[in-house]
Amino acid sequence: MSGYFNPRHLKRAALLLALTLALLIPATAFAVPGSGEFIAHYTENGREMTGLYNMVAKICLAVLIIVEVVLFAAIIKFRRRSDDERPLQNHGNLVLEIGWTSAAALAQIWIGVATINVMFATEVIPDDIDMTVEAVAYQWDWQFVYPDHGGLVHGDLVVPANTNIKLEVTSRDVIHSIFVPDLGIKMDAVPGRFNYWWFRADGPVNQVRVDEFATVERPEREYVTTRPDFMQTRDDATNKTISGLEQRVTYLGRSRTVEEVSPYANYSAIEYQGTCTELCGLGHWDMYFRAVVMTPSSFRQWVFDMQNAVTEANGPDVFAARCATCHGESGQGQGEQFPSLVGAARVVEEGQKDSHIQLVLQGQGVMPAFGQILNDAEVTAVVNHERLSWGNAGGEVTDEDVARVRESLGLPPFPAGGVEPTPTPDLIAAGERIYESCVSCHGRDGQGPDYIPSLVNNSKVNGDVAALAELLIKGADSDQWPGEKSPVARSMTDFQLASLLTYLRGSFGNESDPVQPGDIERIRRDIN
Amino acid sequence: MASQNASLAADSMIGEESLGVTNGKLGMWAFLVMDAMTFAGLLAGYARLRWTPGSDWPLPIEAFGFTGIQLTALNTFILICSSVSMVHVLAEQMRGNMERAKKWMLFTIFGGLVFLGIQGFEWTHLIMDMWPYLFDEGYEAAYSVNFAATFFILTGFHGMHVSVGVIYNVIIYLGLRSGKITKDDTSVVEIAGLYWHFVDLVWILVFTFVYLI
Amino acid sequence: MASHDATSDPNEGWGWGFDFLYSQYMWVWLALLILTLVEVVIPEPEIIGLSFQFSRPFVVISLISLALVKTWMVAWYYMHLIAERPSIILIACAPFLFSLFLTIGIFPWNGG
Amino acid sequence: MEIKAKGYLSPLTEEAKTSLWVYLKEWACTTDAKRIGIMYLLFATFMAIWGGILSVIIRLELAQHGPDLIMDASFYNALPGMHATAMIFFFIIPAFTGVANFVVPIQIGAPDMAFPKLNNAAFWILPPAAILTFAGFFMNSLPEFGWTAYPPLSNSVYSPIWGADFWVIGLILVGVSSTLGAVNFLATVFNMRCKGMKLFQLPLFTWAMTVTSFLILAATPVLTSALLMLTFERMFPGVFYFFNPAGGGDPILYQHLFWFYSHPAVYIMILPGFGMVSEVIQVFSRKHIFGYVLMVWSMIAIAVLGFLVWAHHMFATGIALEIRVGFMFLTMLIAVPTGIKIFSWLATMWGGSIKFDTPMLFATAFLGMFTIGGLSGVVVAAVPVDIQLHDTYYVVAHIHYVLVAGSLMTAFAGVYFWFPKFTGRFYNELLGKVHFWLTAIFINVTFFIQHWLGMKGMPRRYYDYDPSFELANLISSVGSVVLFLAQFIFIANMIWSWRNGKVAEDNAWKDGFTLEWQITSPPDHHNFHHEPYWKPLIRQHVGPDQPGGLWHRYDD
Repeated sequence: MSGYFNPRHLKRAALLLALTLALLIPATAFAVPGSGEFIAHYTENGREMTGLYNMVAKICLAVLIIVEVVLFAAIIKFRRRSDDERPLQNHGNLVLEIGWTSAAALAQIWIGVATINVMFATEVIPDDIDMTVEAVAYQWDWQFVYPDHGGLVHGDLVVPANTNIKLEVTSRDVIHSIFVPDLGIKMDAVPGRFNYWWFRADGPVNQVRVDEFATVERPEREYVTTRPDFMQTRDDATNKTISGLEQRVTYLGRSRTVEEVSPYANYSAIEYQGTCTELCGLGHWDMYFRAVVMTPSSFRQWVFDMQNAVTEANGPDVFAARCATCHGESGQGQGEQFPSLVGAARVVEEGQKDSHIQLVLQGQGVMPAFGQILNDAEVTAVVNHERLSWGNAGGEVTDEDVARVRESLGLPPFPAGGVEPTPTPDLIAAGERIYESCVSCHGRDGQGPDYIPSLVNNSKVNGDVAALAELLIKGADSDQWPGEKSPVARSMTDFQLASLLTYLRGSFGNESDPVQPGDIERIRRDIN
Repeated sequence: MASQNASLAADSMIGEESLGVTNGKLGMWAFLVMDAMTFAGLLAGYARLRWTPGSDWPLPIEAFGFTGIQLTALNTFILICSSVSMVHVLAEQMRGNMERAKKWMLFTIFGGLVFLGIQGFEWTHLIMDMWPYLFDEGYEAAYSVNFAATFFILTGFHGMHVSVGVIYNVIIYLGLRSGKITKDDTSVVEIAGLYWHFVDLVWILVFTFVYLI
Repeated sequence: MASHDATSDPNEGWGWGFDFLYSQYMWVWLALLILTLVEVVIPEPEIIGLSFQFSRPFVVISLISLALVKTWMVAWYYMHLIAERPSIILIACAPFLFSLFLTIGIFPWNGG
Repeated sequence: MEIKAKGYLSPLTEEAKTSLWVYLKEWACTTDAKRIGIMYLLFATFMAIWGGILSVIIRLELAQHGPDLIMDASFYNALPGMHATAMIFFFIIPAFTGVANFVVPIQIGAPDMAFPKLNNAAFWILPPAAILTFAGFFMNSLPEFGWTAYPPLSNSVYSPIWGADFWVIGLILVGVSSTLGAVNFLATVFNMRCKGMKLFQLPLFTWAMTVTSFLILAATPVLTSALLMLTFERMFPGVFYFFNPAGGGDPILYQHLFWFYSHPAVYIMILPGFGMVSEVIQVFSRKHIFGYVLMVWSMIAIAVLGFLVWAHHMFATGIALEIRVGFMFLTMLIAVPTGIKIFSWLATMWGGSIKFDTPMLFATAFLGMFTIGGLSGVVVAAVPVDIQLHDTYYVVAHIHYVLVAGSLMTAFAGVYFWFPKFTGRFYNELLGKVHFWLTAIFINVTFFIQHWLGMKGMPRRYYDYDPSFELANLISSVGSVVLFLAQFIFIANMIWSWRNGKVAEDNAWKDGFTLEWQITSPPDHHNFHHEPYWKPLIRQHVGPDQPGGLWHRYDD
């Protein structure tokens, strides 16, 4: 051994440093700060899985460090110093070999047992399922069916918070896979079978802190995650304190542009990104959807809104979302599989109208059937768009044509189920509960002390709904009511306010018309 | 040439370091392992398709009817006879009775051909009479279409093996007749025999699973 | 012991003589035929005039075991595994083992 | 033109000495395992460049958010599958087969393989298979279902294209080629060992090839049967519905059959590498392998267990909980024999006299980096974690740490190690070291960040992605381009050194102890001039003052 400052040694040290950089830095990043971690934080099950990952990763990291340290020690200590060196031979060491075999086996059994605990905790579907959602995949989008809510069909997964949700996942054509990373949802959608997954999402964590009206103190949730990320992708949903939509999705692929104002901005909700993870053809990368978790009351409101919604079908939009992936943005088609629509006989000939509609409804070969994806108005709009764009002049079809073809093919109407207003007794029951917080002033019978206006036969209560709602939403400081009328309805959902008003207008001898949540939504829109 | 030297050397090197068989025999066994796994894949697929709940699978006994099973039992009998005659080819060759060996070989080939003929008849009958939906969209399948599909792929793949085996045996027969295969070349006949017996062995399994169970 | 040794003297090399072998082949043949007949009768006893039906589990289990016995007989006697070293027997058993893994893994337990 | 070459490279006939054409014909029709091995390696190199180009196109497209390089999503969708097919079936497996063709017969002291003509046939099945597999590129009908080809996406309804049929048939042909090769290896190893070489005296590379051949033999036909069923379903729609639920078929069945092959295929792709690394580490550490018997048994255990774990690729398909528990435990068990191997290599190096030439550098880096791939395998073995990571970039990172940091690096170690034997000349050490450092560093740059992408939820096989993943994808893309370009250093080194390298002695590394180092470099046509014999090595524990195989300590 010559001196330590031999330039050859320096060169070797530099090489070793390079080796260290090449191997050890990414290696240690494997499971320590900087590697990133699961983002499945916003369901109970997701946190269990994240915890399991952290545990397994730590064991693996320990093994990795041992291996790398021994490797580097061997590299440094036993490199050849002279050409005639002859090391001592040994051909094995029984104790050592048995030792590491059993150590490896023990570590694996440890990991295995921990994993099984998590599996049974997260994957066995509990008996107390509160709600079922069917997730139906098709090329290339998702459809979520709500059998508990009159067969409501929607393009986003919208669920109430703190509710046990069972997902029934299936597919109409090829294998897809539903994936919502933040909620820890992943299940293959296999045609011909239902796969099940369940979850209980946290929902908007700070829903009670409405501006200055913070009334209930809730402890901050302890998250299993502690490791900082070296690169942040999205904002952490736990850090937000605003009301309304806490976190919104900023990217939804090409076929869905993210609106300036999210369609869920009116609800107390939180949005996550959902995707497809099983290669399913051309638009595989373009199957984004929103997973929206709402407070239960917002969810009721949303269901009501959806049931009363009238969608206006916009041909170009439907075409861009459903057809452009294959047929091209201007109908030019792609190769032999996806024919051009420009000048195609079916699209331009007057006599082929029905066959055009039939093709859209039933599909053919690679083309999916849209009969259970688009409603009649949308089919009409998209067919007319195809027949009248890009130089085509095929003559228009009407909703009646579509309905007639649908019936002649024996296809069920879409969407299934009807649009029902919320029954008045439900509203009164809900309103009565909400009125409990008004009792201290207005009294149980609507007649409080002298300085509080009576609600019985009150002209405001029985008069214009819009004015009444505005009063409750904005509050008032007027001559008639000195002092301040609290803006009690500011933090209420449409459903809550509608039920409160219905209760007021139907009790204490009042006999005015009930108020539907949809009315409140319109009033709110007018106010803002 | 290298190959000649290599094969000569290979034959001379059989000793305590080898498995005690010729390269050819070992190679044939390895090939049969591979072939067996191909059939295993098909049979395992058959098992899954058949026993998946709600598969609407008919009982083969009823679906094929009496004639199907009995005809196929006869076919099985023919294949087993053909197999035992193959054993006799080898036995006679080892005794040096080349004329008898040739006769047995002919019988073996004949057995294979009869098997193929009966199977061809059966297929025609099934396609034309039992499962008209295969080629005519006007008909509906009475039970799971996979019943016919797995039947065709299993018996068809086996039938392909029988055909290859018949050709193989014909080549051996021509070798015996022309005298290129002498009484010393037992390993050539033995290897052909291995293949032929394997075809028989697989048929026993296919017959059991597809027709009987 | 192995076949190539038999080239010098046809009556040696198999270990037990040809007459015995000859008869053994035929006994195996007979056994195979009888087992085939039994196999045909088990699912459909009416063939020989029996009026009862065997229970389904019995049919399945007995047919599979009979088929395995038959394949074993073909492999053991006709394919001369009886005369081979254990290593060849091991090679021959390998696909059986692996296809067992495959079938068990693929079988639709719990409805697939 | 006169052909001047030594050893097995020299022309066999007088005619071929003067005519390049005849010489090439001689190569094409050769039955010499060494020449076939070299042809395998050349073929594998071409396919590696081809697969590399595909991967670089993929990475360039993903470098930035939004479509930029490829405007056509359908072309992009075909690329990952084509890349995987090229790399797995036409690069890694043939490359290992090539090295083994050259080395295995010599290591066991045989003049050639057991079936030389079959060997040639097995090789010549590959080029037409490659043409069929990639025929879609010439016909503008690329199969867009990835290398897994899950039906129903791959059936005639959703992929009604000829390219897909050719792809399936091409894969069946590759399967036939590799099974024929495996039959050959098994017969060679079991039957053609030289005097004195018992099974448990075999060099570890030969052992690895034996176990690999067994895996190929038992696993590949199952893929063939699945592809046969798929072909029939594609050819006769309306009659065959094996995998199509529209006719009572079961898409999951295909996945079972496919993974029954494709999981053992992972070991087919890594076990020969294990063998090569074992040889390299022994020679460059001047020490015999630590725990030879356990090394062999752990390889056998990996092979057998490898058949029992296939469903861990399907945890998210909805198979029953109990079945998943079973498959998970077996999967985790595989980490035990793999761990044994890693520790045994470390113990072999420990106390040795290690010389860091390029092969040893690759072997060492393999040890360090393959461990990452192995351990991320343990992470994804845990079912709930796997379900979340399934089909995300984490899995991409995992397989590339196993296949690039594993198979590719070991293949480099092997080729550098045996290059003096292949050609009779040394490669250029400086170029080799540059190649090593660029490769080792940029493998990490390319693939490490993909773990993170996967955990953040970026799915695989995406034509375009959430803009928030852009930076990480850019890093990965830059890494992949440099990694790809660095491989041309290797090719240049090989070509240059073949003619101009330093002439190598018979025992090029001086410490080689297996039979290939006892004959000329390059070997003659029949390898051995005299019938070789193998003096049994001492495999038991050796005390400090006892003689120990070839390298006992002189005096200290």
